[in-house]
Amino acid sequence: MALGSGGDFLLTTVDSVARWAQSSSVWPLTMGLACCAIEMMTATAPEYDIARLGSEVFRASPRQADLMIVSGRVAQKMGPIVKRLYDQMADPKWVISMGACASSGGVFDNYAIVQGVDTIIPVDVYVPGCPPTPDGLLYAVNLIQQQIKQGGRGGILARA
Amino acid sequence: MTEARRVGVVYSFRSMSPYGPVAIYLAVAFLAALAFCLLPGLVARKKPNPVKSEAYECGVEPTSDVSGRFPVRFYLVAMLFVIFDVEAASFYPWAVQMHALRLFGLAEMLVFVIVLAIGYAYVWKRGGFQWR
Amino acid sequence: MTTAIPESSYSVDVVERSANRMVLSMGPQHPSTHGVLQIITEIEGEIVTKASPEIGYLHTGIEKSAENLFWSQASTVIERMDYLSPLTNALCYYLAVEKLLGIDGEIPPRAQQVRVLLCELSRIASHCVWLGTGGIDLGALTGFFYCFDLRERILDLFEASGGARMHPNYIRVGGLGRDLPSGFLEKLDGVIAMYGPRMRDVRRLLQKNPILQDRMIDVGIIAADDALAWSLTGPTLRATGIPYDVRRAFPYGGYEAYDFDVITRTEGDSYARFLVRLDEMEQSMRIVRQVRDALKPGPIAIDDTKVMPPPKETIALSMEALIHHFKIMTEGFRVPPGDVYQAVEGPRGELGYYVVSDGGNRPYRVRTRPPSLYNLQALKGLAPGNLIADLVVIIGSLDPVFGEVDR
Amino acid sequence: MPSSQTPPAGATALDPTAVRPDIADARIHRVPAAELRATLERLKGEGFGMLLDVGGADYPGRELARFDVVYHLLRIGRTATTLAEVGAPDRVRVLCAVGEADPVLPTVTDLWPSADWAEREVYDLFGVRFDGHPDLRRIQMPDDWQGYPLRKDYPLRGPALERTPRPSFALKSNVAAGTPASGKTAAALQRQIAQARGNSSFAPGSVPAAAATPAQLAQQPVNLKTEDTKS
Repeated sequence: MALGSGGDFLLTTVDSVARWAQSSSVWPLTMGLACCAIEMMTATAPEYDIARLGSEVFRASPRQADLMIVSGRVAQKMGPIVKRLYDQMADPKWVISMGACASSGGVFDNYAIVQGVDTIIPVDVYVPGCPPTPDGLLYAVNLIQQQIKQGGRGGILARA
Repeated sequence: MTEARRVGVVYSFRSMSPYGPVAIYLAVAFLAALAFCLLPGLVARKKPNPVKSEAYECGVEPTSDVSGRFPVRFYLVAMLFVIFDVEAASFYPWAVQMHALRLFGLAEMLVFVIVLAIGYAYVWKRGGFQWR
Repeated sequence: MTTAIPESSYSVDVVERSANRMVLSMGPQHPSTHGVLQIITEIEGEIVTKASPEIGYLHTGIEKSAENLFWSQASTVIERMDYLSPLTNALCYYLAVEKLLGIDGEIPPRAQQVRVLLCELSRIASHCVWLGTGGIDLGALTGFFYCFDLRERILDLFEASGGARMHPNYIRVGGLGRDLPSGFLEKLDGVIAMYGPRMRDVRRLLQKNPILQDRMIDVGIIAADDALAWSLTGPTLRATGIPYDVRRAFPYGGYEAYDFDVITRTEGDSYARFLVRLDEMEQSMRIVRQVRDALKPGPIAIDDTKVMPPPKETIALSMEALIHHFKIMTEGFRVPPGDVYQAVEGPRGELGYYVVSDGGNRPYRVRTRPPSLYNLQALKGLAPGNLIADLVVIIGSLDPVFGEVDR
Repeated sequence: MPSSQTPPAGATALDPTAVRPDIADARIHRVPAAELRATLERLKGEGFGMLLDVGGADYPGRELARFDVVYHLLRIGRTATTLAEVGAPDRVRVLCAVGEADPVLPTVTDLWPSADWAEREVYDLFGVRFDGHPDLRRIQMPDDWQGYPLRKDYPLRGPALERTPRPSFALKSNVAAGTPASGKTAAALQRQIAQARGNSSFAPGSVPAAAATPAQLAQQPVNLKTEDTKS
């Protein structure tokens, strides 16, 4: 859509509105794997309350989720399934690799664990910890929101 | 003079046909629905990939073709829902004008509810609500 | 309508595609399977005609990793098996190792009391997660918030004592890593005081809730002999009327000093399991109160420096302490050869460790008897004949933890 | 964790089950493979209503057959409805050695249905087959997995990863090794401490006022967390 300068102004404001809307309601996918999933549930509990960030709606289907939180160790049998879920998520989508096991295999440097989920899907934010405290997860969702607002994927202009 | 005065007449809804607002309401609803359907198609980014177009079944390849026939129970549940949902929806116009309609409206609504209650009791006794 | 457990329903063989039968994968990523469980269900409309649970989606090779770590380091991976009550895993593993070392009689009383205290608290915390997520499966979201808030207070205790919320690595061979911090007992009194009113609210909210009763009563009935045949233990077995509790049958770690009741019911359905777990939390808090009164200052670890590294401050002062510390930290201690089976009453049932040592500084083999694996296996016989909605309730009532099922 | 390359120290016993100290955890029966089925049926007849667990172990070095399949049984009956009747049920451990050439044992799923998954797991992780098992296939590993992971000759990190070196974290981190810690944070921390101690005029780098000697500064405990929220 070739637009004059006026059009650009129009689109950039629409784009920034779209980015504001996307960043203030990043819906995660319900995919709890191991101990980090319990801390992810605790992040939705009253003490930490991920609802303040607009992410308390955990969508069961990848079609309606923007954010995949890989919360726990990814077994070899689960690897292709995580890849398939990521592919079936609608664009734009983001990935938080929660915990040491998801980020690098963690304490399980053995045959059964995928040594870092970034070997199968692109990851946006890594959360250290085993398991990370729910604060760590909230901070990670914050970073995702900043990523959306400051550019990169998201909005309507970016074709990435 | 009269020309000007007629031009200056304010176009008030009272002088419209009673169904004017309804028409406007339907038009706006239709346009909004149309916009919500078409806009994402135009503006949103499309990054198709073969896996994304496949059916989603909890993360695994779909095990069976969905073309199998659905048991009739599902249609029964759908029909019952539609009936009683429309019944609930038809309370609204009466509820808005409840005071204006006074006793006549109340009696009318009670008849309406009783008729449907008979149907409800019949379905309940025949076991329409049990899945077995 | 409940069917007896048909012997032939072990797994889904490819059935002829009758008109309205459909094979559906209630797959690894599903909101109500409490983890990565896949159930290949063959359904006719809403009724499940055959179900074959598939596990292994969280297989972490923990037993293989444990064979390549020192004796004291292996508890790091072992604690991550049952991540709802990690301390119970560590306690069971270390009791087994202490039996092999022959020092299970010399653990100081204060260490045993704190171990019992933390294990009972982790049982309550684990039941809180079960109650919260089980409530969500049936639409009771408020229960989730109440229970997880109580669990937060308990995790504060773990963090205060062990240093981490979930995997504190606080229990060591021969006792505890450190003594309890100074403000711990006041915090513990706070939790004990908060527990009563909080659980009264949760009970008022959920116990006589007509929706929950409708969904749970007469759903997933297990008869006593089926429970024994399927090797179910814990609340699942006690709900069928058999009062087998490892804390009573094979007292370990000082449990014989506390009195508590073994809760049983006879119906064996999901609601019976629900009530058994609820009342069990009361008994656990009763034990916590008794430990709280019995706690006396004293040594928290065995003073055999071959096994337990000496306290940090003594390292700079005495040569032997430095040598012992260095030896344990670089090479670990050795355990005499032999094998032992040690069982513990975990929140889900009898958690057993069959630990084999070949005399080296690493466990030769650590075989876990995971209660969740056997409790979950009952699903094969329970599922046929129920609605899919009932399947969700049955999975919730069996309370599986997949770190333990898949190891 | 010690790298899996450091050899285990002090491994003396090739068959630990033979030289075990007498720990009273279970009655132990060592049974040859031929009599396994008969022994388990006899034990079931004696009232061992629950098969607690079926586990595997691999002793490559011992002269007896290589794999050990361990059955734990509990004598508890259906009629045990009170604590007294349950009492302290006795526990039996049946050890059965089976060779590497033809690791096959009879199944017990018809005696205790709970053995179904346990036997599948022993097959999946050790390669011991159970004939008569209704559905013997892998349970933990993916169906197309090669090899039996819990065998002692199976590498810890799996055949694929074994050759790749363990990731040294210097490679993965994006900070070049040797970069000095950035000075900014240290100065900010000093300013915070000074602010917390009330002489907010303290400019970084300038000499602190004589009154607050370093010794006094050290005594005053500063909890940056609470100070932070207060100011």
